Amino acid sequence: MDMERRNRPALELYVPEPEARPGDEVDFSHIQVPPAGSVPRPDIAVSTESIRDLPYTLIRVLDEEGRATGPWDPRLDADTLRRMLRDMMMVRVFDDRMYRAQRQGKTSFYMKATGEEAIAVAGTHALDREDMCFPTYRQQGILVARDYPLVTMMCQIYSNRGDPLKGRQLPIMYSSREHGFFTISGNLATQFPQAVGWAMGSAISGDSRIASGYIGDGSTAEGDFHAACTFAGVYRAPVILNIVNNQWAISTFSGIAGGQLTTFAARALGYGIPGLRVDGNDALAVYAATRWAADRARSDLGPTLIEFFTYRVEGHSTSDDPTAYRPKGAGEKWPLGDPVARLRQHLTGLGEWDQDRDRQLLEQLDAEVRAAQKKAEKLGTLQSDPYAEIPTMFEDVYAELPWHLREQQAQALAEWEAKRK
Amino acid sequence: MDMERRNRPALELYVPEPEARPGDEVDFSHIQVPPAGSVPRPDIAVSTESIRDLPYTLIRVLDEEGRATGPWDPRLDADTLRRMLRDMMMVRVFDDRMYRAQRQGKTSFYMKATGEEAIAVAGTHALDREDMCFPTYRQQGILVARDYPLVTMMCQIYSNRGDPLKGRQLPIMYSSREHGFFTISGNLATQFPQAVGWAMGSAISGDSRIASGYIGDGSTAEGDFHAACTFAGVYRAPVILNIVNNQWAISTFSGIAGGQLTTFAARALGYGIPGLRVDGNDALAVYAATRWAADRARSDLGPTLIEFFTYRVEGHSTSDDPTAYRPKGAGEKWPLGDPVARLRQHLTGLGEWDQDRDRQLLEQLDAEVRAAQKKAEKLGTLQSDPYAEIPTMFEDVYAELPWHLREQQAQALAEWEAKRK
Amino acid sequence: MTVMNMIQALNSAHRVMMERDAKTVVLGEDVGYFGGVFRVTEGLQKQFGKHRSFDAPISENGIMAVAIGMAAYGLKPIAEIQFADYIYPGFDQIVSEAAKMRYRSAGDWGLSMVIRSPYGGGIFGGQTHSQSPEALFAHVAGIKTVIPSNPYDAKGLLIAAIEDPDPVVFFEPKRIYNGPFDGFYERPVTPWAKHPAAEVPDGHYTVPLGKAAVAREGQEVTILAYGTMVHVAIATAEAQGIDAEVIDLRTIVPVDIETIEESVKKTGRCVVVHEATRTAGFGAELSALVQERCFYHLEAPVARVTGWDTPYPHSLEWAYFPGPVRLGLALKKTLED
Amino acid sequence: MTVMNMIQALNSAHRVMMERDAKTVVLGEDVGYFGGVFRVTEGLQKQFGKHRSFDAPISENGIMAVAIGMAAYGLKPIAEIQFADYIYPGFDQIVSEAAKMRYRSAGDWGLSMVIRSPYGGGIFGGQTHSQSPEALFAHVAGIKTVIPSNPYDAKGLLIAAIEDPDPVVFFEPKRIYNGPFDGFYERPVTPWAKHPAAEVPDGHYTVPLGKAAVAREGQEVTILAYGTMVHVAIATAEAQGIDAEVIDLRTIVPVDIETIEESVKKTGRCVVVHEATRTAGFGAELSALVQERCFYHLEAPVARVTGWDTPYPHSLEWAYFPGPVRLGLALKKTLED
Ligand SMILES: Cc1ncc(C[n+]2csc(CCOP(=O)(O)OP(=O)(O)O)c2C)c(N)n1
Ligand SMILES: Cc1ncc(C[n+]2csc(CCOP(=O)(O)OP(=O)(O)O)c2C)c(N)n1
Ligand SMILES: [Mg+2]
Ligand SMILES: [Mg+2]
Repeated sequence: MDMERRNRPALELYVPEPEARPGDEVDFSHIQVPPAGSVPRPDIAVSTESIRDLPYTLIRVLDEEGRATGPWDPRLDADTLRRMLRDMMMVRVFDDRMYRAQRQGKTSFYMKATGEEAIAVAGTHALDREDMCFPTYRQQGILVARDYPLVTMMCQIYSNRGDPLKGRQLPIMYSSREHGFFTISGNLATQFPQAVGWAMGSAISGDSRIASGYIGDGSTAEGDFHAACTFAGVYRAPVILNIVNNQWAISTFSGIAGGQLTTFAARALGYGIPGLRVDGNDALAVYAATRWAADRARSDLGPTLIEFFTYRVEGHSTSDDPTAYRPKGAGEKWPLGDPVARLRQHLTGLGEWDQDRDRQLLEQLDAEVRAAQKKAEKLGTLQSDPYAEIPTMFEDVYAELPWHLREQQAQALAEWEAKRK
Repeated sequence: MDMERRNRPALELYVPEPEARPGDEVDFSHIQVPPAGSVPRPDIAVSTESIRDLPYTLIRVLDEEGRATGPWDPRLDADTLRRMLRDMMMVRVFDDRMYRAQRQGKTSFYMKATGEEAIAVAGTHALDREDMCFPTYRQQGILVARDYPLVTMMCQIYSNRGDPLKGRQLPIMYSSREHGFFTISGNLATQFPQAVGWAMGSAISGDSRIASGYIGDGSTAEGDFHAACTFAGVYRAPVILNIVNNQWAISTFSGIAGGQLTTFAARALGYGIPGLRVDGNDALAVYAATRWAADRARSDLGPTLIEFFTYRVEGHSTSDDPTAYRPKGAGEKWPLGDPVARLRQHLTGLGEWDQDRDRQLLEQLDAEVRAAQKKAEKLGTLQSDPYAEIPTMFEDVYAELPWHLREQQAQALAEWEAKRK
Repeated sequence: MTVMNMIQALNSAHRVMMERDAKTVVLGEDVGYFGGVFRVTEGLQKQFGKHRSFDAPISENGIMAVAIGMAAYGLKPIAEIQFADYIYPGFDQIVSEAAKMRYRSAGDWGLSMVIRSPYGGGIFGGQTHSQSPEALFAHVAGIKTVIPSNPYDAKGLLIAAIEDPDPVVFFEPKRIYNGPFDGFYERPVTPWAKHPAAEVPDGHYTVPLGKAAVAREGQEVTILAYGTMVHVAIATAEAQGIDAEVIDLRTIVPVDIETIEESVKKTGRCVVVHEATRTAGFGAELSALVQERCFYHLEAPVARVTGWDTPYPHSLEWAYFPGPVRLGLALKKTLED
Repeated sequence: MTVMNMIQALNSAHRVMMERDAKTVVLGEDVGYFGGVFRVTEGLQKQFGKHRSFDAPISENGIMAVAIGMAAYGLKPIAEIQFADYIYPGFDQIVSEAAKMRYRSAGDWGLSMVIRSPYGGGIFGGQTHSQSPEALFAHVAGIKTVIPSNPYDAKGLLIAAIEDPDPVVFFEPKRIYNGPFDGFYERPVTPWAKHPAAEVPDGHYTVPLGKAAVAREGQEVTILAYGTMVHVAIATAEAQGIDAEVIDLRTIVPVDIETIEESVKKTGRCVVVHEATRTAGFGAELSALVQERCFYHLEAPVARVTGWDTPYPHSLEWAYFPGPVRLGLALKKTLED
């Protein structure tokens, strides 16, 4: 150790901590909420250099009274607004029902999107029906917005004989090419650069469809996030890169992903692409930002990174109990409110909605979900009567069965026979 | 295809291109060079938010006449400056000699750092001797600045019996714990987050040593870059993250890594850490920026990302011919000049250097290198008499030889015997 | 001695080593405040502080890389990968860096570090919470790979791994965290409490790496197994009344060739069993080794009982899992041949 | 017919397919303007445009991911990994995504894509330009792995791989790009020109995946080989005057089990040879398969001749490489046993 060294101070490791832990008061005092309508809306052809401040703001349309205000107001007609409200409510009803089904032992696993419904639903309505989405497990709202059959969703969740995925995937890992809903991977973040590749494919082919990728705040730390942003920027891929910042990754708060240092939208600056930061609980802001990004993509102006600022109101999944690592009731105190309530308030203020219609809708959704559940359960549940076509287990590994899978298929069948005896 | 779709314009893939290709005139007109001394030097405890413009500037100390100017002038004494000049010249002499040795068939491979000598050399002099460097293959200047024996470098290059790495590594993949020079990996970028881990280890241990990691512009696209920046930011690791932007990655220009979209220093913004952009051909600017970052790290203020803006004057390696993908003579026209010439001019301007001393030094360095080469070649070259201790091939895979490696070792020896017959 | 399940035994190994050696640090996704999704690192942050046990960003690549950096610094990191299915983003750092560091630096930087990860199926985790990728690590020179099958071994092996001077990949069969699952999935779950290997010393001890255990003695046939499959092997032998010798490999690289050879030369027959996909699995290596070294003792071909060459399906879990029926059929055939 | 070396044959395969099918696109590090560090993609950008053949950022992970995305879109990407040693950062996308996409989407997204990579040693590339990681891919269900040994096969197999509906990993033994290296490194280099397999049709043809070739007929012993080792095997047999049958596997997954079985049942002896490290290499799978299926025909244990379980050392290249001496000793022993 040289002389100089001895006078150097001892270093210390810094490990970020959230504002509150179990036993503490819920504390959202650090959350800054700029007024709705305060952020300018640039032209889509704007130079990236001139909007370097956007990632540090928060694009909001609905004010505290539920009025739409400012340049980002997408001026949607009442039917579209009602449809969005309906889809968001449907996601919530569906989630509650399936959560309960898991608790009843009917399947192995479930994940809710409570508090985040606006992101998938309003985002999807801002896209064309033929655009391709690369969702995570918390964008069931896309399927709902694109009229995917509830029964089929449930069959997937139950891994029963109606499951289009043949019992292969964990519950909620849906897939539907027809609905522009890319097969969900259990591996986080992998689909984010795939969305970029799909969009590049569209551009290479002179197509007009764009792609929309999703990633969680925690998952932005994966190398895949970096690959997605790098390739999207370099090739001006027609893609929307959505970060759903719900501030938690299982038990880990977003500070461990860098959330205390700057915004996630600011990541865009390093790639020289536009970055928007949006109130994710404001369906109109979600719609407007998505539309802006989609218009850019369609005009060959390249990708947009959007951070949707929201809060994971419930546990990470049915395997998780959030009171082990954060104060109880944090979700209810989230300063950006509830996305369903806010859109409802907006429609009501417009005179396009009221308590009666709301009650009616809720009853109707509940009935729809119950009916679907009954149908789905007739096709089995994981608990009672799961998907069990042994030969299909060997299909789709390759387009055609090679000899070794044919042999194994025969062996598996023989084994199943032996088991019956 | 819905109605709306048909009216959508056809997309097109954008693929970036450099300003000039073989046959074109060299074109550096897009390079903006702000005057030396024009960038303010913030206090090391500055808040990251208040220096978000730094990544878009260019920190320069030496002006066109070689005078040091502005707040980043490190005010070094003449001995230090002369030492830096000597080391940079040594790297160049050494490179030329070893390049030639490869061309003579004495070894398999070599890589020069021509035009980039200031970065490794001045950067190292701004660190403590005990700080740990995680270099790429273009920072041989660190070893020179830390008095690593030239003969040993050459023995490594020749893979001869004097090679401390026992013939295991490709030429120039040096390693010396004693010199704080981390073992170079043939895999790009991997060492960048390792530097962060080392720095975290130092902080965990209450040590005072810091780490310095290096990466090329092209390699910033790897996931490792993202991991390094994320972890460094989150845990405030005492590390300097150096990007050597020499604008080429083998045949690929930096636009393919995102260099047309923004600066590499701007990547820092996404991680909420300070980002500096520095004239890499200005030894004083390199020194000053490194010192600023080192002081931050030592004060537990966390990491700094530094982009050193420079130009790869020669081929990527002995396997490369740059005239296949860029105009001839691009290196000589590089607007930020030659780092050796600029430091020489500075010292001359101070009255601390002159042509005679320069000629003398050059002769002396040349003699040193020739003498070292003679010594090294006595210990063999890859061509004539490479390292060939078969039993050592099995050592250091693990700390101790497990049974299967012992068996294989015996087999290899028997085989060698059989070959002799 | 305390009765522990595997989670408790692994937790105890951490505590013992963190108390003995301030250089031991723990990192991984959700391992800090919360103590890990399987609770293996529970209470460590509280006891040893945030700088000794902390949550990491969701970057298996970064976790591996900074663990390597810490080990290069001189610490002894224990890095958790939340599920073995998620180790691949960190594969490059393990294969290209951790495995080769001592070699390429000619001994300057040996890396003493442990990569822990819950692994294997049997919990209805679907294709991304069930994988057994041990063969991928076995093929890479420079790392050791360990797979315990019970609480006693789990603690002793983990301590040995932490003390080992080389990088160790430590796979924990998650299906047996809470009880010795033997593949008879219709039967009620048994806890570890009733198993002799659940008696675990509270303090420091090691189970050496590279040494197999004879989990059951027998004369008719040798079953080579590790992890969950050890219990399946024993239960199958018992259910079928076969006098099988079950070898619990415990470490697959370096594998305990002496114990294997001795047993197979005695029995003349060998069945290899693992949960991973069959093709180029570690069973192939075992089969090759056995026939290379015991060729003239073998009375039947070495049989492999494995998972199928497909992803691990969710609802068809038990049709995929190499349970007592599959193993039983193979044993019968091997004994008849 | 034109005389081509392997680089030219591979280049020709690209051209033929890019001309026939506008969906075929090429990406990778340095593959665009420059045409690849080994020149395999030379001239493609000029002929087919920047959007059909382009340089990628140095991110093997990103290259794999966007290739997957393109294939999901409906294109047929051919992605180059500059050296197989650098494929690991993209390993997760290959293993967790490409390999499982058709399965997990129940056929909605099959990925027709090729991952090409120069591989193997023999060029003094040191430990990071010499690796043979085929076993790591063979273990992963859902991908096919192909390794050609000569220009004719290289072109025919690459075209078949491009037309295949599944992801194919295509390893090109770089030591034989310019000539059929047989392991006698002291002898002068021979170009492909003199080899019959250098006669390559200019147009479209395929060599089917999953079909081995009998590279040399023989009666005494079967040598299973692929890539460079095919030439080593033939030369060794000839040098030693051994009547060996040399099987060039060409595809290792799915492997051509019929051809293997037929040959081994005929000869009764088998030696497996590859350049990759030994433990859990693909040789183990071959050894296991052969003894499982030909047990009663075997007169000697199946022997493995491989690279050592160490990184590939720079100056000790020929002590590492499994050349004629190592193979010769193994053949002798197998014939004596
Ligand atoms: C590659 C990988 N690593 C780890 C996991 C385990 N895991 C599943 S969800 C999750 C947290 C994800 O958090 P975030 O990205 O914020 O998404 P959110 O759940 O909040 O929507 C983790 C660590 C995984 N599925 N894949
Ligand atoms: C992981 C990995 N991918 C690819 C390569 C091949 N390769 C070696 S150097 C190089 C270019 C690196 O460019 P840059 O990072 O700009 O560094 P520079 O050579 O300019 O210093 C490439 C692609 C590699 N060594 N490692
Ligand atoms: Mg989250
Ligand atoms: Mg470069």
